[in-house]
Amino acid sequence: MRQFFAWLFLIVLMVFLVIGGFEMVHPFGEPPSTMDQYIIDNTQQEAGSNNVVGAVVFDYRGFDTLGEATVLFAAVTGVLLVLRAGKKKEET
Amino acid sequence: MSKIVRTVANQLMLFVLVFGIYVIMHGHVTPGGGFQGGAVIASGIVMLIVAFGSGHIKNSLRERRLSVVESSGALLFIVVAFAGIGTVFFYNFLVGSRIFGGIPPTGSNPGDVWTGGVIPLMNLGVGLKVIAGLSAAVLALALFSSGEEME
Amino acid sequence: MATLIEQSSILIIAIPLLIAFLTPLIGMASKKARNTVVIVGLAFVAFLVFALARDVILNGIHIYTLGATSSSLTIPEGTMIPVRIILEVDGVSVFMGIVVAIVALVAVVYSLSAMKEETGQNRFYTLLLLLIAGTFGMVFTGDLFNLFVFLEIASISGAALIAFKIRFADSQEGGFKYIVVSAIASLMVLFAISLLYAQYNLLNMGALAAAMQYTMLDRIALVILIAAFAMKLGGVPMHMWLSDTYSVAPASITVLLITASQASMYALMRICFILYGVTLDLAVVGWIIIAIGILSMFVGVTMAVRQTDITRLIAYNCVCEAGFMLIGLGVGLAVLGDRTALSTYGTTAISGAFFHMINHALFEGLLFLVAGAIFYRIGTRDINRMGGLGHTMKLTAVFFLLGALASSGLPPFNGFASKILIYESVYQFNPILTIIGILVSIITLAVFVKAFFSAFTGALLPKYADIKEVPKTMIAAMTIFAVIIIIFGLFPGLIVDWIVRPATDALVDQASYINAIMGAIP
Amino acid sequence: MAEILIGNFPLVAAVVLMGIGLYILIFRRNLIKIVMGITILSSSVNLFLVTLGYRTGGIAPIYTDAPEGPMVLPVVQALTLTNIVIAVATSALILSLVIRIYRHTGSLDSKKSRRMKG
Repeated sequence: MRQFFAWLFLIVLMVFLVIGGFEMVHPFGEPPSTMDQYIIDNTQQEAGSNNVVGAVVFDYRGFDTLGEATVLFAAVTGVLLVLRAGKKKEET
Repeated sequence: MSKIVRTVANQLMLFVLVFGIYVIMHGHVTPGGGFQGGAVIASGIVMLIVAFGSGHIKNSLRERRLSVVESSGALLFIVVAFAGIGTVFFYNFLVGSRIFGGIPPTGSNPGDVWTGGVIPLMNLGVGLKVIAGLSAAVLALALFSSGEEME
Repeated sequence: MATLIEQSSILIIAIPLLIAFLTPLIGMASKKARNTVVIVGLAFVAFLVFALARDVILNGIHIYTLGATSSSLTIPEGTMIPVRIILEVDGVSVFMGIVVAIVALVAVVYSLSAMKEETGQNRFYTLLLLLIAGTFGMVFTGDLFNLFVFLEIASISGAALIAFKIRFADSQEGGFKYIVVSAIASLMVLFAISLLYAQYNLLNMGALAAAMQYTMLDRIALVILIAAFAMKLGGVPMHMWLSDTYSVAPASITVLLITASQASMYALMRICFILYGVTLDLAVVGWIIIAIGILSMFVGVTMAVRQTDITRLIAYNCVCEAGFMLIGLGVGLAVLGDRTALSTYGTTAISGAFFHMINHALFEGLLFLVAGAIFYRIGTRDINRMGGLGHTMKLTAVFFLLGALASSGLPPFNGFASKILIYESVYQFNPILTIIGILVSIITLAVFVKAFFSAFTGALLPKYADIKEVPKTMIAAMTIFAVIIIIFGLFPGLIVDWIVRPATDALVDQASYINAIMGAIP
Repeated sequence: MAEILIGNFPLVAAVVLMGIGLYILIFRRNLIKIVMGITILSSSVNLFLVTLGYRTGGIAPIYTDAPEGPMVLPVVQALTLTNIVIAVATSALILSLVIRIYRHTGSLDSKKSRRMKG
């Protein structure tokens, strides 16, 4: 019974996404681009960088990258924390 | 692993390092950047772990040092971001200055490393962070599953 | 001072991050220096939050454009839309900021002695700071993708901290559940963000709100966002993970996880009220949120009755209390388009929900800290194996009673003040909701009274005869919460006027949120 | 219908990947497979994001020796980069937790290694 409902949920979700997505997302290859076109046009003056993606990553959306670096930092710290050798003997 | 594998891995590591550093430091001119270059070098370290065994690598790459490198990479990144706070946090204050200050001509051009303002510095910081972080994580996982533990 | 306030919204996020990156280096040198840096840094952040709150409440929305030539330059020349990441701090954000700042300070003070015996403390404090920075980032940002990134920071550091006590297998299981749920929820959020980006080529919330057409795709995105954030805040039917994780995490972390959940609730409100606003099919969406709230109340309280583990009992009570806030917000959302209904009872319902949010963080935090203190001394969480603890741990017993009474909504504690606001406003919307709420409160009281009597009263068990009161810093942390609970209970009017009312006004005022970004452009 | 499918092939691929990921998350009990499910789900979102930014005949948004042509949208690529790193971080943390759980319980089946219920 649970399986049946899970399948139903999955299929309904997929149909929903396919219909909603294909009918409504802009035609493939012609995205709306006010923000992106501004960045493409102005990167070289504002950020002095030839690599537009690099300029977006480190200048226009640099704060996201700081967050992303923090996520990696947190995950590595977390891995080392979880896999640390506890001084006390495990007692489970 | 056998001696052949270890020797080849030893030789290859040099090229991996050179390529990784190239990708990191040309992040603002060509495809690439700190994350990508860092991942390249970290995968080189994973190659060494596979070839030599995690116990052997542990002696040369101590967790403490990796932590220091990782923290300093992250600190370099956030300090460069803080340095712009005279104007606004994350302001690209080096564009037009002496350090990485070149402004490339508009449109298609051959590319110049001495451009980008703070972007190369941030790439460097992120690169250091990713190298140390990913190697520390992989090393910890490898050591733990082979029964040894980090310090 | 003026410059400090101008920069404060970014400093509040960046200083915890900076200290977090420094902590491993300082911690290698000296433990004491590390603890001092963490406490002083967080105290400075708390000071900045209060200064910023005062400024925002007096002078209106605070804007900070990252990386632009001037922090107020939201829209660069030559275009009509914001390009860079913008931090937008309004009344709701500073309200949440105050909650996080208080709770973060208390959690760190509590950790100082509770974690003294554990290994891996450097990493513990690093992750603690990252969790705090992630929560601050979530409530201060005005950019959807930035919200996603900070959501991830909070979930990853939270999951690692839940698994902190590696000698118990339960902790790892709790951490695993938390990270799986968070990963799925945040991927759903990202998918919804990409649906919005696909149509409008925007990521800024204010600009998106101005451009919102409420097409079919927007509705799909809204459904996905509501589901994802309801999952993150532990609303029924996605509450399964909550009791498993809250019960196994160290007590100081659980307190912070509550604020992280509330940050998810903040994001839910931000999306419903500001991003979609009156374009929404208000009654339907409002009733969806009310339904999640009612279910949470029922399931939370019935599951709490069955629990014998004290932290699981409190965790289910958390689910139940989250239901109250969701009902208050849902009623506010349902009447958002109707000006008269909004002014007669809609804003009161939202105010009640906000007030309950800060109260919830305080009294649930106090209860979890008490449970952590008991676990610290006797090493078990099973109520049936406790008994007579009130004889030796007098203060802890008092704190538990205080938290329990506040949670059940008895006067004169703060829970009563916020619940009465919710009751009286929701009654005008639909009386049945109020009746359900009062019923649930009574059952909550019964649950806590039972737990209190079996744990703290009765004859002192011989094996606990030499149990002492917990260390001073833990008592200090609990005292801070207790004092704030009593103050809020005695002077609810002041708190509502100072911070709750501005938050409510900011939440229902979509136009000024958009204007702060888009300037004079209509 | 067929034209829509062919014209939007990358979107179809993204939705199929999403279906596979959700299927794994719902029906599989092995902890490692749950990690794989999350990674696949994340890849599907990445694919969707990159697809959104494509312009017909577009070139990579890098001015160094750039050929003629419109540039594809750079912001989605930056978002994808961020999400890739986040996915790596998440899976590293989950895997370390799975290793710990395996040490404690000796099983990777989520039903057998599960201790807390209700």
